[in-house]
Amino acid sequence: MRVFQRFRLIPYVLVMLSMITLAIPAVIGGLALAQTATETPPAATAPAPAAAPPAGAPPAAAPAPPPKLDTGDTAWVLTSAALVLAMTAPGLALFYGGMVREKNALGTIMQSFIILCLISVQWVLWGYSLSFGPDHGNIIGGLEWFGLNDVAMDKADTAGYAPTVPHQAFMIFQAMFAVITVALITGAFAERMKFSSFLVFSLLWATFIYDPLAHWVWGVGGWIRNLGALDFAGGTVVHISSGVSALACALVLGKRRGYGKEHMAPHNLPMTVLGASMLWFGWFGFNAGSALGAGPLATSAFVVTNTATAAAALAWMVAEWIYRGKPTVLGAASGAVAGLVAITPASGFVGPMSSIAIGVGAGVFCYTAVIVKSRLGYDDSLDAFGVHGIGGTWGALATGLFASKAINSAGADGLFFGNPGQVWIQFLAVLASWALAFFGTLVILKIVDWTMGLRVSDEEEQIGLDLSQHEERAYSKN
Amino acid sequence: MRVFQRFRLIPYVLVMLSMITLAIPAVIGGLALAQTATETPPAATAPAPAAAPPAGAPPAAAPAPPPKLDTGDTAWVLTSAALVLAMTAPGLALFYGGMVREKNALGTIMQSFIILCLISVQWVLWGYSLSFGPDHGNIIGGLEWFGLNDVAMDKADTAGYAPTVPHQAFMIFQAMFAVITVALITGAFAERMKFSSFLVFSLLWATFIYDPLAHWVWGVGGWIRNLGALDFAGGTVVHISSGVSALACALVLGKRRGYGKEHMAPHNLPMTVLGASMLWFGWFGFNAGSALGAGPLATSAFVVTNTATAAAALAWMVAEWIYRGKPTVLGAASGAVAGLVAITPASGFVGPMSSIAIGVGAGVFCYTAVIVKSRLGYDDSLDAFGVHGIGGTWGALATGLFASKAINSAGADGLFFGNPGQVWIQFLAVLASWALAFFGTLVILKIVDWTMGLRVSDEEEQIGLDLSQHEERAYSKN
Amino acid sequence: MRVFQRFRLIPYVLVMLSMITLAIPAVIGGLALAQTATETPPAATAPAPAAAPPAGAPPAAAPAPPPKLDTGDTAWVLTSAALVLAMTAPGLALFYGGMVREKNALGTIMQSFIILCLISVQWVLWGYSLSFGPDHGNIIGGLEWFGLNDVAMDKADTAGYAPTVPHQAFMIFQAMFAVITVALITGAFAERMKFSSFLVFSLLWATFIYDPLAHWVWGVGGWIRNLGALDFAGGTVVHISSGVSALACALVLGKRRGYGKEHMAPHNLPMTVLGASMLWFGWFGFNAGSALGAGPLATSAFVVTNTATAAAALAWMVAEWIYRGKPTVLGAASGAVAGLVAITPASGFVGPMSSIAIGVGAGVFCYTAVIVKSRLGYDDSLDAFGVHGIGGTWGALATGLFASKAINSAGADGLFFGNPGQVWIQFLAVLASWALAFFGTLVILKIVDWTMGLRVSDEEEQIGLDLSQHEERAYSKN
Amino acid sequence: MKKIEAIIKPFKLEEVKDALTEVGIYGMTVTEVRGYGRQKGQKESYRGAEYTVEFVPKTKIEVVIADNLVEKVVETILRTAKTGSIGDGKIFVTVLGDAVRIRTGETGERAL
Amino acid sequence: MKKIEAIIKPFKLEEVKDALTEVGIYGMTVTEVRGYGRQKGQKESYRGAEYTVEFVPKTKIEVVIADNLVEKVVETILRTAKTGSIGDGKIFVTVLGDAVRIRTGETGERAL
Amino acid sequence: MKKIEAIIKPFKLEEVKDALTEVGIYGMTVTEVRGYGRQKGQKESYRGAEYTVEFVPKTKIEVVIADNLVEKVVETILRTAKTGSIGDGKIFVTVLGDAVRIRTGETGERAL
Ligand SMILES: Nc1ncnc2c1ncn2[C@@H]1O[C@H](COP(=O)(O)OP(=O)(O)O)[C@@H](O)[C@H]1O
Ligand SMILES: Nc1ncnc2c1ncn2[C@@H]1O[C@H](COP(=O)(O)OP(=O)(O)O)[C@@H](O)[C@H]1O
Ligand SMILES: Nc1ncnc2c1ncn2[C@@H]1O[C@H](COP(=O)(O)OP(=O)(O)O)[C@@H](O)[C@H]1O
Repeated sequence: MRVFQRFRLIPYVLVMLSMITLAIPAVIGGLALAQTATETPPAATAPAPAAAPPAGAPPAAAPAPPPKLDTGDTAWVLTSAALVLAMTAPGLALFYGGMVREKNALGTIMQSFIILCLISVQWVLWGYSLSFGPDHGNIIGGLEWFGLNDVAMDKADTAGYAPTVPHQAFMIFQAMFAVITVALITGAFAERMKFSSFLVFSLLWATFIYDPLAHWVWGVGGWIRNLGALDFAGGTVVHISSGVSALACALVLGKRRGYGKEHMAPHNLPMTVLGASMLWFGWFGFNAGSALGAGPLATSAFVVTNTATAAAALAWMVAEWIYRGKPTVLGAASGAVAGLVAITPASGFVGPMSSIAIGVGAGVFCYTAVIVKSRLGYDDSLDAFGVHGIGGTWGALATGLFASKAINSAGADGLFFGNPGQVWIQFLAVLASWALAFFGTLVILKIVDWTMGLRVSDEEEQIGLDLSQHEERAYSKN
Repeated sequence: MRVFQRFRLIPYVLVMLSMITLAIPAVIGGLALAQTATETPPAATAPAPAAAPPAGAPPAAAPAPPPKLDTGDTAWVLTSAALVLAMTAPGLALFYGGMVREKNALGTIMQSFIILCLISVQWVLWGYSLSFGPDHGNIIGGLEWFGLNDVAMDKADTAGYAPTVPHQAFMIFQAMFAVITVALITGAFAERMKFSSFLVFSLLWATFIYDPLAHWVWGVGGWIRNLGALDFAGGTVVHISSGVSALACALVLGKRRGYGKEHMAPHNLPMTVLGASMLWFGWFGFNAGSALGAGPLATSAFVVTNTATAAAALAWMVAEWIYRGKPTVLGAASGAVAGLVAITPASGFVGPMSSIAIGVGAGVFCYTAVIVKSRLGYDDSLDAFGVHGIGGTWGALATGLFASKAINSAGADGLFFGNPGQVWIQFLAVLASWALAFFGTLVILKIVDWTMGLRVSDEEEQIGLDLSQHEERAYSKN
Repeated sequence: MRVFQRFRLIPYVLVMLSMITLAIPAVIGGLALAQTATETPPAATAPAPAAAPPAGAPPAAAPAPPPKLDTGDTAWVLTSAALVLAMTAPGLALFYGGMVREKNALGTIMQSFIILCLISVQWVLWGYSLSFGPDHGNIIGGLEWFGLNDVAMDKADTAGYAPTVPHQAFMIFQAMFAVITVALITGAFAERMKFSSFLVFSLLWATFIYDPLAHWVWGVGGWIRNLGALDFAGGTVVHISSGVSALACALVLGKRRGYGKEHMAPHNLPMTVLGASMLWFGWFGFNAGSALGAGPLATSAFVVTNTATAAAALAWMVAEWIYRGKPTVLGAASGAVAGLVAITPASGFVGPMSSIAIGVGAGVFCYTAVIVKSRLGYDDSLDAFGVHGIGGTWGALATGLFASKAINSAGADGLFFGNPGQVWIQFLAVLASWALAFFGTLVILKIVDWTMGLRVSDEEEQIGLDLSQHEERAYSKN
Repeated sequence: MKKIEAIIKPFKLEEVKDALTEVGIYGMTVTEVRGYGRQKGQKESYRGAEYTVEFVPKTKIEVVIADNLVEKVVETILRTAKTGSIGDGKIFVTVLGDAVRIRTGETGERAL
Repeated sequence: MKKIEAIIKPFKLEEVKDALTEVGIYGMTVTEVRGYGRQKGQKESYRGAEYTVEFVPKTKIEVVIADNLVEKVVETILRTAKTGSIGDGKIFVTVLGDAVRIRTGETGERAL
Repeated sequence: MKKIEAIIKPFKLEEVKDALTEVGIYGMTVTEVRGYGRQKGQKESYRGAEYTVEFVPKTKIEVVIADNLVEKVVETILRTAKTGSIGDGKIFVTVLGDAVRIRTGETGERAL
């Protein structure tokens, strides 16, 4: 395996290995714990973090009549789904597209755009069913909802995910999550992956990593959900999974030709800032939309999302200013994305002051990760791991620190609100996500590598993805 | 007429001629049919495809009290209106702007932008009234609502278009439709039309083609509506009308200087992908907003819109991969737009699996149209006809195939759901739209040509629209 | 003071001086008037212009039970907050970024982006409290709401700003207003201000100019609000304040090196049009969102916003066509922004026909301002004063002309609807805003100038802000 | 050997290139340049500001040829690059010391 | 005839052009180039990566003139392009074989 | 003095520059050009339209050197710019009349 041929990566690999040894008992222990949890009557104590009832409702005491579809909630969830779409395209497409060299601009933009197409179809066909369909062994949803079979357009889902909006609205909102998660990984292998292999890899990854993990954490019956881990909008499911998989990709694919020697400055930073801005804009749908209704919880998630993001951008900028001597625009934009990542799992559980702390942490930690990367020598082209892996991990753990039932009675208190146990639960969830993402991705990559090869040829890399993979040029002079 | 001097276009012209011969009886027959239809008591059987009641409501049995304004529905319609605005600018402006040569970038962007301004005012003054105002002879709305006279801000319209939102909300939502329809045509005459003539043409076209056609299909009393033709969000009104008019423009204006010889590669494809992404994003307002409320019907329209679009992008890409050897980014983006176009008329009547079929058809048919164009030799610069004309026609017919009352009880069943008659009705609607758009546009073009001329001079075309029409340069180095 | 060394500016300065002499009694008189106003029982006659109750509600006659949180209203306010965010980034960032020279593109974009971050945090900490917190002497809010203390996520505010949405939703919506106001000023000193000084200036400006002014006009107890001045979405608070401060900045910082000699054409006008389009799109949130609910008032604000904008773009374009001989794209985009600015204060009080008049006025007046600027010789680089100062002033006065209680019963009638007194009240509000903005900004600028200096060095200006302030290049070739 | 440098109107490039290929010239190097001369620039206008960019876009073709081809090449360029209006450009001829083909190391006329 | 090539700092272009016009030179051709020399490039920094681009933007002016003008032109460029700091650039003088005006076919000094 | 012009593949620039620096050449000027020759262009395809751009991106290096360095410089470029595949480019050598350093007014070889 090419990974192990790089001596400078050995420490890294050791860290990974130790994580596995930790992960295996964690998964087993977690499953055990989860089993126990499910035995207790669900209505009383089972935490339902992601599927928190629209927070305007009183903490359900007496069995109430089933809530009706609500136009306001539906409007908000549909709006949110559209916003999350805008995160992938144009958001991520441009954020990443601006950071690569001109000869790979289109190829990189295409990766986000075509993932949007590919996973949209995969999700409708089997992805949604595997993720949120009827539970099988706490591990995976069944294929009962294949092709949206039984996914009603005019009734809320029966599992209780989103009681006041049509089931299909919840489904399409979740579709956008699956889409962006897969697209985030592309930052790691930018500028060198074969287009056909990339398509196959993405389809396999969505099916064998994303769908199970979404089920573990959010699906009714999922073992991590049963553990009581909190992940409001996808710190583990979206960001750790994509970020850690990105690390695996960077390690397996190896560096770009000329990495560290050639000039690889971003070809269009205004495009990147535009992308970051669209990410910020769309992320309100991502986080506040995860309240699945237009009430207090959505409002609170909206506020902390904005605040953490702003704080993280400032923190990254200041860290850079101190460490390097100049505040950079790419730094501010990256910091904003890091903040968005970190607040994601916490957004339904923490208040505004906590969100500032989470944001500042995100800015500083992710900037550090990016600096450290250039020491360690692996080539995570666009820092998908540095921002999403590290930011997601920090966010998931920080949720265990800052969560408060005063914000969301359906959540839990974190360490700073008197419940140290939540940190441990969060840690287990993080560990399991890391393990699944890293090893699952390794396996998929190896399979694709053996069957079709992962990288473009040296000459193709030289010419760039735009001409070699697509026979197009991003910018033409006439 | 310049059209007939092109021998290679003769087959095309013949097709057109045969369509007319078909169209005339169709219009007459249709009118007859429509008359009959209106005689039956409207509450019981008159189809109200576009003005389907918010689908959460039970199929109206007993006369219910008039619905009240609903904040959720209003929020959704206003959000949708904003989204549809974003389709024209920046969406279409950039989608088209990226595809032209650098010297015409601004001129092309301007065409979309200024149409937004021009038609916004036209609509408020007389456009809305002509389209949706009190019916006159099943052909046109009256001027009773000139200047929004009687168009209330605080009550729903009295005609029943949108019972739960303020009348002005429905009006402004529809304004955005009129805007984008006119803007779509600009793809056909990009890079060569005189700016002043273009403004006059657009104003005439909106008034004499769009407004009547909107009335025919959507206006209470309109003869195509009375026929029972289904057009949820504008397959005939928006896409056939703009696409077929685009063909007329391409034929009358003739080719760009150097077409087929000079290098005319898109000057900025990332801009085009950005535009396509904004179109996709905004189209949720277009289609799901056409439910005119935030309920099941909006949800379903949202889901099929996304799914068809994704499928169409994949289909175009695969078709190109097979036929040309490489999947292109412009292909994927074009496919997405084709899918959006094709699902538009069907979006309130079909389920997710049907939408995949419609999407795949759109990708393949529109790609074929684009390939065929380069054989036929007319210069539809940005394929406004190939994508909107063909895609819209396919969508309108496909609605007759895949529509199902299970999705929308206020709609109708299509061929595959046991009602072959619907295909015929759809066909009549398509024919009438083609005929009005093609011949109406010919007449307007001829009038403008005789009075002010259509094309810029050769030298101006050489210099480009940006400098010759606007004395500006898109990109300046200092 | 550098200002007075410029002889050609003397007339300008005289105008300013005479405004002060007018302003001082105005403020005093206004305060007196306001005191009187507050003595009358607030429920009966106190105008509540900005905090108009959701307009669906009947003009409150009998004391009604407090309204409940409404999901539709909340969905709309959250959506609107997201839309207003998009106005600053990417909207304004690109609108301005495209207009500068390439070497300053990133630096200019950064100014909008980092303001979004900085003021988001400032607002949550003390800005909101100073603006909307419990009134102190009709002049300023207290620090009672520091850090969002007492700003509930699950209840409406107790002051009555937005009775049907969570207090935090109103807070975050207002946050976006504070953000964009500060960002608008950057147009005046583009291409020459030191980044560190700019940050300090912005923080001081937000705290000492924006927050008090917002309180005066919108805060319960604010003296201009008590006067009965109408400012629906921020003609005085946002546009006059930023525009007039921009003028002060342009005068104090002085011209760019080479102004009037070197070629300073916009480096990327498609970027500017994209920015203008995003501004238009987001402005629906700004104006229609200011209704703080999804009902008739939001609908009406939405309609007049779109109509005035379109009319203004056409007016600017035609004015330019007549005066210069060519319609320009930058002109149309600038006209649209001018229209958006001018309709802002009026958007909740005027009907569609009035909005056309306001728009046409905005286009013509702002174009004139821009032409006049090049005569007067001060260097307001991107016409922040010409568009926002002049447009905002026109809009605020026009509100006094065109306002009608038929549109908003909680508002007032204007001159053309029989109440000439409203013009005077509007004039006082304008005067007070001009005075606070101009002199407050002068003071802040002088303090920053003495302590850290305002401008980059000549050499840094030569190299450009991107490299000198951020060590980055907007566009790299590899 | 001679080096022919021709400054021409950009849109004439294809035509000139094709003509040169016809007379047996298979190599050339092209640069985007800006020219200042009798031809006036285009007026531009941005809000209050008006500019006339005095430099107009031109294309420079460099062809290195054997001495005996100079006349033919100059004549070919003259014929194809000419529109007759101001700004058609110039042809400059320089003596060249030597030429080397990097791929093979061949020198002199064999390198062309 | 001589060809003067001057590599100068880009922001000096207008000044040099105006000065040349004053001494009676009405034609020139300008190219954006990148120079490598004693002048150091600008530091750039993108997240973890730092670069110093060793090539700095320069502008090349080419003027073809009659032999007797060489001194005046060189002196004019020297005077106007000079800032005194490193990187001001170079002037190179080459002998030119011939010049032709494409529009008219005129050759030699009449072509300029 | 001689002027060496080398048309090379763009991605070879760094290598050539480094090698030249090693043999003591501290100044050069670089231009982005497009080359036409034996090397074929890249196919491009946009919807219905296909293009083969016959001009390929090349980089032109200009170095002015003392006569005695010509051989060394040509050899260095030959060695470092060569990939062995078609399109590696050319080296052209011209005699230079004079050189002036703008900053100091030095002329001749001292100006380099
Ligand atoms: N003396 C000169 N030296 C170098 N280039 C020149 C000179 N004179 C003209 N040119 C180039 O030739 C181009 C055409 O020259 P111009 O005077 O505009 O028209 P014409 O060649 O038809 O007389 C200019 O744009 C410039 O690039
Ligand atoms: N030997 C050379 N051949 C070609 N161009 C050169 C040479 N030396 C310098 N130049 C050009 O002159 C520019 C200025 O040279 P530099 O050494 O930086 O400063 P100075 O001319 O002030 O000594 C360089 O950027 C390069 O473009
Ligand atoms: N006669 C020529 N005059 C000027 N430049 C030339 C000439 N022939 C070739 N070139 C330049 O050299 C480059 C390489 O030439 P090409 O024929 O493709 O390959 P090779 O040099 O390997 O034979 C061309 O792209 C062109 O820029």
